[in-house]
Amino acid sequence: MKVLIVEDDSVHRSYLKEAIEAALPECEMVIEAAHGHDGERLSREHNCLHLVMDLQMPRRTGVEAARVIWSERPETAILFWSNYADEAYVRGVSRIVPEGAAYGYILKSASEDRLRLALRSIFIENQCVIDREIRTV
Amino acid sequence: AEARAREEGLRESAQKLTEALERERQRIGMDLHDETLADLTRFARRLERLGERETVSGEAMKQLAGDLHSSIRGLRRIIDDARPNVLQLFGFVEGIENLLENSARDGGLAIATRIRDTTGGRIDRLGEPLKVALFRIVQEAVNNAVHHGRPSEILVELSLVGDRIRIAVRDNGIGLSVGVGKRVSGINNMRTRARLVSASFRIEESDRGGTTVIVELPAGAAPVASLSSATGA
Amino acid sequence: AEARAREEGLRESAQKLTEALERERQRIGMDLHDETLADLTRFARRLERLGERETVSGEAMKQLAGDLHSSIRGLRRIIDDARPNVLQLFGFVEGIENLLENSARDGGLAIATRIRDTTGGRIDRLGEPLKVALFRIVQEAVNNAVHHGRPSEILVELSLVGDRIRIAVRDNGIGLSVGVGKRVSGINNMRTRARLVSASFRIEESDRGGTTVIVELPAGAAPVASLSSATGA
Ligand SMILES: Nc1ncnc2c1ncn2[C@@H]1O[C@H](COP(=O)(O)OP(=O)(O)OP(=O)(O)O)[C@@H](O)[C@H]1O
Ligand SMILES: Nc1ncnc2c1ncn2[C@@H]1O[C@H](COP(=O)(O)OP(=O)(O)OP(=O)(O)O)[C@@H](O)[C@H]1O
Ligand SMILES: [K+]
Ligand SMILES: [Mg+2]
Ligand SMILES: [Mg+2]
Ligand SMILES: [Mg+2]
Repeated sequence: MKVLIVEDDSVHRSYLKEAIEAALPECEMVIEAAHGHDGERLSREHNCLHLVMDLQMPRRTGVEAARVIWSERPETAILFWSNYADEAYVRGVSRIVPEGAAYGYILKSASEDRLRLALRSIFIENQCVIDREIRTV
Repeated sequence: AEARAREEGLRESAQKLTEALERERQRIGMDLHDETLADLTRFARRLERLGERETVSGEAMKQLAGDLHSSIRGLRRIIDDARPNVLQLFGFVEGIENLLENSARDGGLAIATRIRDTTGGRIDRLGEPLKVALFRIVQEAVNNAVHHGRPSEILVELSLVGDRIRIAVRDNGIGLSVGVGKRVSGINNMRTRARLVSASFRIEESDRGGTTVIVELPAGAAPVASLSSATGA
Repeated sequence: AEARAREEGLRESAQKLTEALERERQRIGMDLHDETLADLTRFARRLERLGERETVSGEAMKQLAGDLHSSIRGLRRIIDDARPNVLQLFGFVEGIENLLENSARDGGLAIATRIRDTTGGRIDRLGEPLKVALFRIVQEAVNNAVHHGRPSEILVELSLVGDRIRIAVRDNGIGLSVGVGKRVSGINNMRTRARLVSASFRIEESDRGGTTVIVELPAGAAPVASLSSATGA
């Protein structure tokens, strides 16, 4: 398995990399991109079907990048990793998910345990996961 | 002479609007100061005090992390307020939905909210500054409905009427007649915002009761150029 | 027809100004998101990691407190930017002094700054919104001097000329002629702000080199009513 991290903050990137290596021993390769454009390109080049995607990034947002990636490879599983806790973000994301694709939404403030659990659920069990801290109406 | 009066009217109302925008910006500063900064300084003081001990228990650290998370939630709310982020990430309808949920929730009462879009996403093809201006108008209309109207329902309708986009915010509350006249700055600012983007603006009591705000503009409205790409004098 | 054109010009420039204000507000949201919120989430994570240990040393706590202080400093800067706090607490001259210190420091270069007030504090007797509008104009003029002028000195002069207050921001830098024409949004927005409060605005290259911005308004200018006390329709 290959996992692609798309996140502009390098501290967050290295934290994610560690978490992925710890949670997913079946992962042979972690690829990193610092913005949406590189994310699109690298997912294409590596034919990578497992992504962790930041929402807010300069140049190209995670939403724009996800739209493109899903239009090219609808089977891609994407775990959104975000600072925004409103339900509206999850709903916005759920509207661009192609039929059958696994997606998840987890807050950057989630504990390591929850992050690892989310990574396994979406990438190994192919299940959608939503952070329980998300504000619902 | 009439044209002069119109120009003077525009000058005054634009000035009022910029004052209101200035005040909103300052309110963000105030919230940050009174909430986030106050939280963080207290927090730093606690850390310093703990730093005087030889050792601190892991339990105490967990407690600290928990408290910090609640400041983080407060800060998120302030950030959401400063920028219409859902609008920008996902689109106009999503932004309005989010606004409706947040306002209805803050109002405390049970208000059903709905949005109906029959424009085929036309508004998302307008320029960003124009979209934001329209969003701010809807925001004030919804706030007014929640704060003054006591409605059981708020409906936002986006539709095409001929070659124009119509945005209507309808509530089924007590209607305008009761209170209007004392304060009108919110209404005046909606009207000014509309005028500045060359849209029409109307607020009226509907015949079945309740209040309706209607904004209309050409569906093909040229995207308002953003300043950062403005050129020439 | 001429009056119509003037009205249209005013509409357009007021729209540009509100766009710029909207963008400033959003920039605050962005800074908070990218700096403060990012800092705090990282910080919370460190606390959680430490929470997994039995005990943590007091030294580590001191380190944490130190790091938090640097986020707090960043947040203070964002807050200061959102509200001209010194202006409101102490007065116009103090607000400008503070602005000059901060901008000259941010510019990195050694720029001497001075303010000279021969109005006897007249500006502090103007209404708050008018004072803030004048402050924002000076702020942009000073920022331009620092960013574009490469001056060794910036001087802000507040004086009375007949029955008018004159505010002049002078730098002894490279002068306007070199760069102006490509981007002018900052200058246009200063001009619009002045127009909205019925002040005159001029920007010129001085004969001894450098750039001068001059704003004039009646010394007895009625305090611009604040919206919160506006009455009637
Ligand atoms: N949807 C509504 N239902 C009932 N009354 C309304 C509604 N919208 C406006 N009003 C009345 O019109 C008045 C003026 O509204 P406006 O938005 O101008 O001022 P405000 O909301 O009172 O204050 P602010 O300046 O904070 O907006 C309100 O005080 C209220 O009495
Ligand atoms: N004090 C000054 N000294 C030298 N050049 C100046 C000065 N003020 C303005 N300029 C020139 O005029 C141009 C326009 O200024 P203006 O404030 O409108 O735009 P800006 O500062 O480049 O961008 P912004 O929109 O961020 O303000 C500047 O780019 C610069 O070339
Ligand atoms: K984010
Ligand atoms: Mg980011
Ligand atoms: Mg109102
Ligand atoms: Mg400038």
